[in-house]
Amino acid sequence: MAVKNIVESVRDTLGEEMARDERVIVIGEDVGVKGGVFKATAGLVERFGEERVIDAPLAESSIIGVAIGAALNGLRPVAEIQFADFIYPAMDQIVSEAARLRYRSNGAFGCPIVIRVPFGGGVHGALYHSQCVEALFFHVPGLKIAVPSTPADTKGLLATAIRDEDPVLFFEHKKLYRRVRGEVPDGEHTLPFGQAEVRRPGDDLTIITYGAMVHVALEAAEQLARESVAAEVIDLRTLVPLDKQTVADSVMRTSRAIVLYEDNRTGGVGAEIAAILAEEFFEHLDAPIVRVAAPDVPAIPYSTPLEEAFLPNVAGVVAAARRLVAY
Amino acid sequence: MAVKNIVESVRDTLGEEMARDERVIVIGEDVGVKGGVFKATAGLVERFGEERVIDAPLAESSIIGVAIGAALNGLRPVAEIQFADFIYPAMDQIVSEAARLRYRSNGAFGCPIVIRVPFGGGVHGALYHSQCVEALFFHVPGLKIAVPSTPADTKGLLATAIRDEDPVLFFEHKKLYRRVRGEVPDGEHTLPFGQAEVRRPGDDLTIITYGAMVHVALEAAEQLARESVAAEVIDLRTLVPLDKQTVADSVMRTSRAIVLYEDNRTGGVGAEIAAILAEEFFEHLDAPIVRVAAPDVPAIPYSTPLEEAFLPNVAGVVAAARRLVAY
Amino acid sequence: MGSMTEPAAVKTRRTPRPLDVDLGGAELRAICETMVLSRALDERMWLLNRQGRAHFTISCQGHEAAQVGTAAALRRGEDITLPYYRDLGVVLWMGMTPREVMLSFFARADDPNSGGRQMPNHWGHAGLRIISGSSPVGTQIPHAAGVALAAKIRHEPTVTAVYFGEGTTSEGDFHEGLNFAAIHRLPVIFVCENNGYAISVPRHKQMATATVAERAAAYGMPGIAVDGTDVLAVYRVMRRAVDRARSGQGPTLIDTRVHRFTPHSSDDDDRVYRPPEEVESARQQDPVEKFRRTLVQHDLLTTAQDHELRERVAAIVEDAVVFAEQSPLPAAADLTRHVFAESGRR
Amino acid sequence: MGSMTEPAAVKTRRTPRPLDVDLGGAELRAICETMVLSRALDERMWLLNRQGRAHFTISCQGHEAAQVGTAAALRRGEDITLPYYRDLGVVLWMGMTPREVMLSFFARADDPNSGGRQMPNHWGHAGLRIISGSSPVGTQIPHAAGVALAAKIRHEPTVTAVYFGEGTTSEGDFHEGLNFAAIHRLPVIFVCENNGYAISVPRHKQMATATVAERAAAYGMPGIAVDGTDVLAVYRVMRRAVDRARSGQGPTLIDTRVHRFTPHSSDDDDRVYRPPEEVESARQQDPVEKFRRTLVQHDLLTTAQDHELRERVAAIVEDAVVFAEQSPLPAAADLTRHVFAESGRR
Ligand SMILES: Cc1ncc(C[n+]2csc(CCOP(=O)(O)OP(=O)(O)O)c2C)c(N)n1
Ligand SMILES: Cc1ncc(C[n+]2csc(CCOP(=O)(O)OP(=O)(O)O)c2C)c(N)n1
Ligand SMILES: [Mg+2]
Ligand SMILES: [Mg+2]
Repeated sequence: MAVKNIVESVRDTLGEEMARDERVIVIGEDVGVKGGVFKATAGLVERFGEERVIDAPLAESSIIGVAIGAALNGLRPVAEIQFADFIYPAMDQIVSEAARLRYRSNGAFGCPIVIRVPFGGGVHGALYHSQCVEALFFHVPGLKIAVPSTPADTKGLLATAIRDEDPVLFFEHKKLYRRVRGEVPDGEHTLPFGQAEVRRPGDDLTIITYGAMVHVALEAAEQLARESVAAEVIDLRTLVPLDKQTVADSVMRTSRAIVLYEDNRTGGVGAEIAAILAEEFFEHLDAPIVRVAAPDVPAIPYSTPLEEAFLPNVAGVVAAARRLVAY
Repeated sequence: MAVKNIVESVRDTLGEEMARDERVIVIGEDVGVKGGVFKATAGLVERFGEERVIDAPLAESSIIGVAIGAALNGLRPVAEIQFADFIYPAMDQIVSEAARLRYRSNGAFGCPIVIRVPFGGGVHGALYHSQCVEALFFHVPGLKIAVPSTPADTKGLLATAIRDEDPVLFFEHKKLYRRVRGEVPDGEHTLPFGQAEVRRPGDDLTIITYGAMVHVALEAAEQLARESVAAEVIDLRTLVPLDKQTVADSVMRTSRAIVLYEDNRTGGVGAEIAAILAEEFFEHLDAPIVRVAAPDVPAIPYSTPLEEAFLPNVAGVVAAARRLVAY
Repeated sequence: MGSMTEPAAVKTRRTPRPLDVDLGGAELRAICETMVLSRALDERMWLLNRQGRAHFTISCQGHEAAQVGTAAALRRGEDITLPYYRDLGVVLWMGMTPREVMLSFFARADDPNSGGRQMPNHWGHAGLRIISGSSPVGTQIPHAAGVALAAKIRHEPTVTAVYFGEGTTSEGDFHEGLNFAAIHRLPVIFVCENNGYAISVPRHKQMATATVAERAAAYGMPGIAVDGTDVLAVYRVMRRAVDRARSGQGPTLIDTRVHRFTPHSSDDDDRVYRPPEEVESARQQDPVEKFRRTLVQHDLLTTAQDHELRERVAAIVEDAVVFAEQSPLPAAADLTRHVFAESGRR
Repeated sequence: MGSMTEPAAVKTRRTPRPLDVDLGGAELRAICETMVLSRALDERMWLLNRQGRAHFTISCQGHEAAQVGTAAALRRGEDITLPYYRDLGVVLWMGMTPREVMLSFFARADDPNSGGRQMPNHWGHAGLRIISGSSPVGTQIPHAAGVALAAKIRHEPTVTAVYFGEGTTSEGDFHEGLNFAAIHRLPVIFVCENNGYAISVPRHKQMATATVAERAAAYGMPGIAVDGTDVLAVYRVMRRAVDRARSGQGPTLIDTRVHRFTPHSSDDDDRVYRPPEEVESARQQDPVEKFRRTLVQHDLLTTAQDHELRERVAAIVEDAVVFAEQSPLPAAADLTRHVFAESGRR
C-alpha cells in the first residue's frame, strides 16, 4: 500500500482503469498535456495517447453529449467538468439524456459514463469555483452519485464507477485533493456503491455526512469526546444508492441525529436524509433532527470573512451536538 | 368577477400587466401568432406588436439569457419555457446568472424576470412533456418560485411576479390549465408571495401540498371526511418564499402531517418541508411525517397504465392518512 | 431532378442528370416503396389519432425524400442513425418493421423503441443501430459526434447520420456537436430537414441566413443545400458525404429543403400561422408522387408493379395496426424497472 | 500598422495607413495612457499575488490594444459593455478607477464590482454601464443581445459591446447569442480576444476554422479579423462596427488576434503546454510598446510627455494599492445580504 493524497489517487486509478480496459477514455477541458487544472489527469495523454485522452473544446454540453454518444457506441468515457460550477451548461445532457436513456429505451440502451466533478468550497474560489451541486442530481432518478472523502475510497469508488453500467457523477472535493493523505490499496480495489462507512463509532448521537464535511465531523466528534459526548460519524460515500441501513442502525442506537452538509441548506441532500428519518425511524428519535449546513445564499463569496462565515464548521457542529444531547 | 380557467387567467393577466407597464415584454417559442402551444399568450402579439411579443429562436439558453440582458437594461421580460422538460438547456442562465446577479454584484444589479413554466403530468405527455422540475430551482438561492392552483391565484401571483425585482419561476400546471375554473377578480389583483392558503380546515392531520396535488388533496380530504377524519389542506402557493408559519400553525394543532407532491420523491420539495417539521416542530409531532410522492423513476411514461401508476392519487393520500391517524 | 441552392460558403456541384445514380431498378423501387409506406403509415396514424384511438402523432409527410434518400446511402446493420421524431422514412429504411412502428404508436409493451414509455415516433432500436432519441431537440447532435468518435477510435468503418429540423440548428447543442465533429474530422453526417417552420416559427425568425447550409462555414465543414423533395438529388449528395466520411475526410452538413404537409403534430393547428395555400402549393412538389412519376417515366416502375406496391403497402399497414392494437399494454408493475441496469456487471 | 487576415466568408477591407483615424493627439495619448496603466496595474497584481498578498489574479497582458482599441470607439456613459475577466483595459477606459480595480483585487467591502464577493477581474459597475459578469464563460453573450434588444425596443442609440476569448466561441451560448442578435439586427458588437489558447487548449483543438471571424457566416453577420496588437487597426474596425450598429444595420463579430503574455491565471503554469519562446516572440509584438513607439515616431508623444505619463501611471498604481489594501473587508454579517432586493417594490 502506498500513501497518496486524493488527487494522486484519482490519477492513478484512471491510469489503472485505462490500462485494464481499452474502452476507457478521458475527455474534458485541459485534461491532456496540462493534465487537468488539478493535475488529476497528469501523465495520461503521454501514456495512452491523444485518442484516449481528449482535450475537448470549451463546451460542457458537448463534453457530456459526446461522452454519451461514445458510450452508446461501446466506449467507457470518463468526462471531466473542470469545476462543479460549470456543470450547468451540461444539465440537459446529464438529466434529459444520460439519466433517462436506459429508462426511455426500456432497458435497450445504457449509458456507462463517469462524470468527474471537482467541487466544494474553502479554496478561495468565490461564487463560481466553490459550489456544491450534488443536490440537483440527487433528485434526478437514473444517476448514481459518489463522494469519496479519503484516498482509498477515491480509488475504490472510482474503479467501481468506471465499471458501472450506468452514469455516475463522481464528486471530488477540491479542498481535500491535497490535504487528505492515506494508504491506498495496490492493484485491484473496488468498493461497492451504497455502503456507508462508520468513520467513528459513538452511542450518544449520529452525525451523517459526506465529502469534506466528514473531516469536520470527525474533528467535532474529537472535541465532543473531550466533553464525554460520543458522536458516531457516518460517511455516506455514495448518495445514490443511499445506504439507509447503516444510517438507521446508528440512529436506532443513538436516537439523535445531526445531518451535516456543506451545500445550501434548503433542499439539500441533508433534507432528504432528515425526511427519511422523520418518516421511517420516527419512533426511534428522542430529539429533533438537526441540520448543519450552509446558509441559503447563492454561493460562497471570495472575501475571506464571507467565505469563512459561509462554511459549516467544527464549532457549529459541536454547538448543535450540545443542544441535541441536552434536549 | 369573471369565471375563467387557468390558461385564460394567465393570458388576461399578461395582457393587463403589459398594458399597465410598457417595460413588460413576452419572449418564447411560438408565443406570437400561434399564441403559445397552450394559448397562454394568444392575442398578445396582435395587441402589443412584435417588438413586445417575441417569437424566439428554438434555443432556451438564449431565451433566458436575452431576457436577463433585457432586464439588465430596464425591461421586465416574461419568458416562456414551452414545457418544463425543456428548461435544462437554460439551467446555466437561470442558476449562474439570474439567481446570482444581485448577490454577486453586492446589490448593484437586479434581474427582474419571470420565467413561465408549464409543467406537470397526467396529460399523456410522456417522459419529456410531463416533468416537475421545481425542486431543482427550490434548492438555488436567489430564485422565487410560485405555483398557483386556482385561476384567481394565477392572476394574483403572476401580477406579483411580474412586478417583483427578482427572478421568479412561475409554474403553471398543464393538467389544471383548462380543468380548473373559478372566479378571478377584475382589475388590480396581486397576492403577496410567501402566504400559503388553507384550502380546507381540519384538526386531525395536515396535508401540505401545491400545484395540481392541491386538488388531489382536497378530494382525499373530502373522502376522509366521510370517514370522520378532518384533514386540513394547505396550498403553499409559493415555494420560495416558503410560508413556514401557516404550516407550523396547522401542524402544531393537528400533530400529524402528510407532505404531498407530484415530483419524484427523493430530494423533492416535500423532503425540505418534512425536514423543517422534523427539526423545528419535532415536539409537536405525534406521528411520522409521511410523504406521498411519485416514485424515483426518471419521468412519467406515456403508456396509460404506467402513467397512472406513476402519479400520486387520492387513494394513496387516503391510505396514508388512515395509517397516520391510526398511529 | 435535383436543384441545389449554392450559398456563398458552400461547395459547388454541377447539377446532375436525372437518375444519374449508382442504384439499380430494384433498389430504386425499394426506395419508392419505403416512401410510399412511410406516407401510408403516417396517414393512418393521423387518422387513428383523429378517431381517438391514440393520444398523439407527428408526421413525416413531405419529408420522405429527404429521409429515405439519405438513409439509402447508408449501410444497414453497420452504419448508425440518430433520427428525430419525423424520421419514419429513415427508420423504416434501416429495418424497423411497420408492426414495430405501430407498437410504438399504440404504446404497447413490445414496442422495441421504448416499451410504450415514450411518445410515438421517439425512435430507438438497438438491433438496428438506431440510437434512442428523446424529445428535447438537438441533444442527439453531440451524441452523433460521440458515436462517430468511438467508431474512429476503434478504426471501424461505421458512418453515423444524425437528423434534426432547421429550428433545432438554433440550439447550442447543434453548434457544439458540429464543432466537435469538425475538429476531430469525424465520420458523421448532419442532416437537416429544413421545412421552414419550428412549430409556428418561420425560418426568418430562426436564422439570419438564407440556408442552414451556410452554418457549416463556422465549422470549416462542407454545407450542401439540396432540394429535399427530390429523393435522388438527396441520395447523390448523401452518397458523397458518406464516402467522404468513410474515407476519413470528416463530416458534412446537408440542408434538405422540404415541406411539412401537416400541422406540427396532432396537437397543433397550423391555420393560425400559415395560409392553407402554402401547403397546397407545396403539395405540388409531393416527394412521394414525384418519385413514383419519375420511376414510371423511366420505365423503372411498371403499372403492374405500381399496383402491386400499393396493394402490398395497404396490407402491411392494415396488418401492423391490427397486430399492434391487439398487443398487450405494459404492466403497471414495470413502472420502476430499468432505472438502472438490472444485471450490470460491476 | 493593422494587418488583417481575410478568411473566405469575411468582409474585405483595404489595409489602412497608420494613424488613419478620427482621433486627435490628446485622445491618442489617452488611449496610450490607458494601455500603459492597464499593463502596470496588471503587473502589480501579479506581483502582489506572488507575494502572497492576494489569492488570485488573471491578466490582460498582451490584450491591451484589443481592449482599449475597441472601447475607445464607444461612448462613455451611454454605451454598454459586458467585459470578461481579461478586460482591465476596457473597464479602465469606460471609467473604472484604479482604486476601484484594486478594491476588487483585494476583495474589499467598497469594491463597486461585487463588494469583494467575486474573484478579482469579475467586472461590473452599474454607474459606468458595465454589466456584472460571472465566471462561467459565454453567458454574457446572450445578455448582450438582450441589452441591445432593450435599447432597440426603446429606440435608444446605445451600442452594446461584449467581450470573450476564442475558446468561449465553442460554447452554445456564443451560438445562441449571435444568432439572436443577427435575426433581430441588434446594435451589438461581439469582440473576441483570440489569444490562441483556452487555458492550455490550443486553437486548433477548439475550432476547425482558421479564424473566429469565419463563425460569423453562420449568422449572416460580418466577421472581421484584425491584428489585435495594433490598437489603431482595432479602433478602425470597431469604429465601423459601432457606426453600423448605431445606424440600425445590426451586429458585427470582431476577431482580434492577440497574445497572452502570462500563464492563464496565477493558478496556471504554462510551461507544460507551450514553449517559452512562443511568448518571447509574441512579446516582440507588445501592443503597448508598439503603440508608444508609433506615437513617438509621429511626434504625438514627446519624450517629456512619455516620461510624465509613466510617472503618473506609477503614482496611480501605488496610490491604488495603498488605498485598497487599507480599505475595510466586508463584515461577516453581510453574507446573507442581497440574495433578494432589500427594498424591492411589489
Ligand atoms: C429543447 C426543446 N425545446 C422545445 C421543444 C418543443 N418543440 C418540439 S418540436 C419543436 C419545433 C422543432 O422545429 P424544427 O427543428 O424545425 O423541426 P420540425 O418539427 O420542423 O421538423 C419545438 C419547439 C423541444 N422539443 N425541445
Ligand atoms: C463554462 C465554463 N467552463 C470552464 C471554465 C474554466 N475556464 C476558465 S477560463 C477558461 C478558458 C477560456 O479560454 P478563452 O475563451 O480562449 O479565453 P482566454 O482565457 O484565453 O482569454 C476555462 C476553460 C469556465 N470559466 N466556464
Ligand atoms: Mg422545421
Ligand atoms: Mg483564449
